[in-house]
Amino acid sequence: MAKSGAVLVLGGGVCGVQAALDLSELGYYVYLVEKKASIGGVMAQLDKTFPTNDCSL
Amino acid sequence: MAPKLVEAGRSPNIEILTNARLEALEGKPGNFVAKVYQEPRYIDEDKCTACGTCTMYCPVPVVDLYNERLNVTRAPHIDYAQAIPSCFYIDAKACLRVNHEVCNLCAQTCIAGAIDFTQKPKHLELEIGAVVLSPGFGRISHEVLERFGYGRYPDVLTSMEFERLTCASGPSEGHIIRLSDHKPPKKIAFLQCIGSRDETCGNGYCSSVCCMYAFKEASVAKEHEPDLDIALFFMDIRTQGKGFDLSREQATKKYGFRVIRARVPKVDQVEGKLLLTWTEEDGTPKSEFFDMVVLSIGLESPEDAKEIAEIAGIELNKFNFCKTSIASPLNTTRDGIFVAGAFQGPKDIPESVTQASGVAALASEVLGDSRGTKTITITYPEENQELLKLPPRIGVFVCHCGVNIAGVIDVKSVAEYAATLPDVVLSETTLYSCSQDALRTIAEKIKENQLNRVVIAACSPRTHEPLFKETLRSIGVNAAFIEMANIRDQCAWVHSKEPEAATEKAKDLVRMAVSKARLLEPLYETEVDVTPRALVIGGGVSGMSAAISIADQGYECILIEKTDTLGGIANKLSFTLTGEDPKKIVKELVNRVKKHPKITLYTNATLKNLSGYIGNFISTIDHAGEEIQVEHGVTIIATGGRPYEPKDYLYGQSNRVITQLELEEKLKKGKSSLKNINTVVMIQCVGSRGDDQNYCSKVCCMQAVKNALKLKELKPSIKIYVFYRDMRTYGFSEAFYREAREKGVIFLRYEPDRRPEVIKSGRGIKVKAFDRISQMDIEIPASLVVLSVGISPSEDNDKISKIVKTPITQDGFFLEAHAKLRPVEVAVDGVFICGLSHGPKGIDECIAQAKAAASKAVIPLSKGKVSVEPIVSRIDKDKCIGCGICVSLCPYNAIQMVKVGKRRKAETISASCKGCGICASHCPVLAISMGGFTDEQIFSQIHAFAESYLGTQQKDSQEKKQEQEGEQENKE
Amino acid sequence: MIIAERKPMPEIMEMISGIKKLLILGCRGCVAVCSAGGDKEVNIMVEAITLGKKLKGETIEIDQDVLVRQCDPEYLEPLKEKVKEYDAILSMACGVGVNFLAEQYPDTLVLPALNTTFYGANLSSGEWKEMCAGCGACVLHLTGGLCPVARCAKHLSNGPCGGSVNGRCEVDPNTPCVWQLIYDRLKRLNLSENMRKIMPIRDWTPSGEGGPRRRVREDLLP
Amino acid sequence: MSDRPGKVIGFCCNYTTQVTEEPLKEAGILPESVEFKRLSCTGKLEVSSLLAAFSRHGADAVFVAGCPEEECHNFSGSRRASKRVKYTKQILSELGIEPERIEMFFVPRQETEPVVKAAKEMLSRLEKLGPIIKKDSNNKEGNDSGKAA
Repeated sequence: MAKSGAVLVLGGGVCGVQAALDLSELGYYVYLVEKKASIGGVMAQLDKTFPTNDCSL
Repeated sequence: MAPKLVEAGRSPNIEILTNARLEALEGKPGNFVAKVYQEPRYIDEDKCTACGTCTMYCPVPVVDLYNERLNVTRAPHIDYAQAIPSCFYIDAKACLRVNHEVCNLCAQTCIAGAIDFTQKPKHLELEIGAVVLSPGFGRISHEVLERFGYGRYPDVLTSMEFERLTCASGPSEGHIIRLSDHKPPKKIAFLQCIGSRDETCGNGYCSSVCCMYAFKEASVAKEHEPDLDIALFFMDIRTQGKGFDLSREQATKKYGFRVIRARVPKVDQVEGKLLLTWTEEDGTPKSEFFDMVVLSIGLESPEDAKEIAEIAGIELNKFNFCKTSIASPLNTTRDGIFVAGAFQGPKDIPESVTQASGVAALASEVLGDSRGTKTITITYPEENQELLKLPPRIGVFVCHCGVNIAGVIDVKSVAEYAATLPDVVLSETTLYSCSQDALRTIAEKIKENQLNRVVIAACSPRTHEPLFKETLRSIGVNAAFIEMANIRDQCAWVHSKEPEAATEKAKDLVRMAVSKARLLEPLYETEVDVTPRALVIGGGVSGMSAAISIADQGYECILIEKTDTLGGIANKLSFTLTGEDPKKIVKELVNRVKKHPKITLYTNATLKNLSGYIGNFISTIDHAGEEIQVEHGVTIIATGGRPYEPKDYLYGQSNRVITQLELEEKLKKGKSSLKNINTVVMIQCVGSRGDDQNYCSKVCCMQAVKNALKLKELKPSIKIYVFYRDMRTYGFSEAFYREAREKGVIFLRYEPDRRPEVIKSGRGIKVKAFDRISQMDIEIPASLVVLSVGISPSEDNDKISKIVKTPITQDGFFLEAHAKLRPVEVAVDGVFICGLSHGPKGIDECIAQAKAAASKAVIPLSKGKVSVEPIVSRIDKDKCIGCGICVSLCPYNAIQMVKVGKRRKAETISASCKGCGICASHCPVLAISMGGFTDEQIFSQIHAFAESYLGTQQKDSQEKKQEQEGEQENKE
Repeated sequence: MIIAERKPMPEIMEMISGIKKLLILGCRGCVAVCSAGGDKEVNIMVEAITLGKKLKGETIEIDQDVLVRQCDPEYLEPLKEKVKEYDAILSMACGVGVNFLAEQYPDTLVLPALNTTFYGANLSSGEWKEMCAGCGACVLHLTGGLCPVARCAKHLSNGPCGGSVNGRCEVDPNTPCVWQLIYDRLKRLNLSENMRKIMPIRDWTPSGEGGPRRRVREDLLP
Repeated sequence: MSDRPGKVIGFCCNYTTQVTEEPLKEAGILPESVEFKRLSCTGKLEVSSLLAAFSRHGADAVFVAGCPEEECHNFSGSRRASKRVKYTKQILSELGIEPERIEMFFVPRQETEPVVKAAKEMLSRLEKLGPIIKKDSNNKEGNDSGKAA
């Protein structure tokens, strides 16, 4: 049986989004399953990031 | 992060299922079937324009969870303006229509007709080959926060609430105010380790991120209110990440933070004022009033961790995080299911991003063959040639960026002004131009108005330009027809106190952008074939892990190791904190490397030279004196590190002074090695944190705890003293630090200005130190002094940095492309870093990073082609005099000399060119121009800038004259 | 054990009015155990007197000391010279101690800080009960170990008086009638017969009615 | 002198509050005349220490703040303390001092507000009672009566 070329990523925070992007770039179809209504997770709630104080979003 | 979210939102190969949860997972690696339950949004994603009318009309207030309950929204809403999917949704729990079949107001007001109450929950069955678990982390329970007055005293906030308060688009529009009286606080205290390092709430681990974000939040607060008095209460300051210590020290100095070493047991309120009482290091009690207290809450395992574990069939560790091992940090206990991010253990953004790339490699290793079987390739429409023929028709979009820009700059007047500029046919404002709906609108306006040049007055092109280019391409407009005016970072943010002047400056910036836009020319991306082979430099744990991953993903890999043995620094380790055998980890990797048909191993081999560019590198390798040339598409640097060589503490002068690695070697022999050894003194930060090396080596605290526990195991009566600055046993290692203390290991803190001293005493040695608790000088006669030496960068880094032409930091480690979001990439495309070459870290982190590098490296290999950004230098061969200056100056080896007829001419290797423009600025005959940054474009911007001083009357004639001159020059 | 209790402060303040230099002397014997005159009570007394004097606007110099026992010459000996410096000693021992101090330090005024009450037992911390009257003619073998002399309000020798109601004493209903207790106990010990034995008329001479008592043992004398 | 309500000394158990009084005074919540003394447990309190607060340390009122009776860290410490406060009240009465000058407060653990309230309660009692040593004239009277007696 041929392996499926799709991957399920559970959780759409910065980690899940990055995994999804890399997997899609690597040639896989990704289902990004997020329990909330939008992806981005906690990082989307942050104002700035340490140590450069870059905008988090 | 917005660009990543948008990219994910736009990718045809990422299907985002929101309001969804995993219900079942059956099958085996390669062929799983996942059952996913998805609740309806009640708003059609394809129709919603994110206008917000529904929110306005809805009568049901709901707390705004995105803003940490600090304000309210309505049942239909969107979490934040840039949210992906950029579609509103209805909070089903609150909606009257959903629950009681009454109301329907929103549906009636939605012009787009997007609201659809007929939507039903979906049960999806997805056929997948692998699963990545990245559910993130949970929140510290209310009960724990209540101990610190949260919920009882309004001015006690969580760090997340504070984060929302400082955010310009947050509930207070970026004003830091007290919730009790809406007045700005004068004194703020940050309390660390809330719900972390706290056995009483079951969290006997360190959350690893709170120290950093506390400093960040404190810095942001000071930027908002320079007069704020901020005190931060720490047990240990754990800013062990790359470059973090330096940033913390600078921030502390710059903002005058008061850093207090104490754990405040609770927050108290007296007559409405928050009172903190703590015990100083010397035992004296101290009390102080604060106007606001921020609780630096830790990361807990996700609320649904147990449910996820059950469904996915994986095991959890004792803290309910995913169970993993040092050798396989990204593997769960079930094959084909991988874990990344905070669910694997508390961690910060760079490490989460690294692990994310790492799991992609692991999934790819499993699924190799089926790559590309389910993906969809985007095809762009043919470019509209008609647009090119038209004279410039410029559209200007001035972005509010919420209040980031509009809070300072009068965006409406900027847009009105832009409308008056030559060739501008459309000028508008947008709330968030980077949001998906705004991009859609912009695309429509371009079509409607036949725009062939677009100016986006918003934020930095560095982060957002690709988005807008993509939008243009998707509607058949050449991607080069965009110009951005950065009126946020370079205007609104820096001139926040002078709104009027800032508005004028924004107009200047827009005028400059418009003037350049008029001269924009189409640029075309080129594609280059990729040699499907990787070169990995360094045969330590990181290099081997990366090589194996690349090979397992189906690509050839050349691994070079400068010594005759594989394993690197890990060969020196005898134990791990968790009980795994490092020798076994190394041995397994070595076996796999040696057996793998796709890996070619060269030991005693060093990199002599590297030329070419992503997809087409040519390396010269010195293999035991013989030169070999290899072609490869990508390069991974895994040059490792080495133990710091101590210069102090009588090291080398007394055989009783050894390093932790030497102790480990000794302990291998078991109890017999401890004959006559009754007192061991360990000294931390030898050569680290500003001693000889200005960074934290990250692993030495764990190493000391590990060896102390081993000593206690072999000989329980042994006395151990550890002199430390901050015990940085982050993550789950905290539990072992606790265990060491419980077993009687004595930890004594020292400040760098009062280091312990090792002195000779008769035939023995003793350690003289100042005890901060008793405030007394103490002397400890020691049978053994063990120095926790840091990790030094490999001595090869400097050389390799020059060969590969990618920079190293002043500490001697390779500099990543972006500390947070591109942690394994470097300045040169196609080159990746991992392991100790990037910075000190533990074995598990090295392995995760190696996988990440392998993932990034395989992307171009698997695509077979790389497309090259068109912003590269172009050399006019007619003008070129073949002097070769450009070749010698190019930092990326991106220019080569070719023969054209009888003459030597310079030629750009587009794939290598980074568009820096150094060549262009040095070309004596102005033969080199930069795509998107031609001299005339830049000059036109400069002249446009000067207009505000020259007066508007003169401008047209000046400009025309200049243009003519430019043209003449070109003709010449 | 001898049980004693602190005199009310006004009485003490009255006694020491005019005293400029006072030695408060505690005893680590019985009065320490019954928390009337040990170290702790001496401390309290020092503070109470200081406060009382302060209130009156007077000053007093107070020294304090606690002896192992105030009823033994060997412990009093070392203070012999020192006590002359004081206008008075406030003894926190039982009456024996006060007497003995007075005899030992003929030139010093000795004042009692306590009222000495009875020979008793510790029922619990803070509760004492009279168990012996020191009558010098023990009949406890006949009464199951419970003393009718000390514990009967009327010192009756041959059973309860007519006022014993439901096992309670007529004089103080909170006190059990000791004769009821004796009866119950003898019955339990199968010695009820003892109740029938008529005790002879008591000779009160050994109880002190014949003047202050004194006991000498030749074999022990120096 | 006559304007000040008098000095209040508070004995607080370590578990009740570890607060130091400086910030409370700086913030104007408590006057200078309030002093806290910290104990490992109020059960450690001696009657003599309570009296000494009046006799030696110049207190015009004294309070003891201990854990709620059922929640005492040392089980019975605060209960013991309250009994000693009661005994001290008796001695004060015997000496002719208002027993309201000393009071036991059972306060929730680790909270400063109730302790501050206790201090304020004592201060307000002092408003009525005045200092423990009455004005000079009163002192003389006391002296005279002493002599007369």
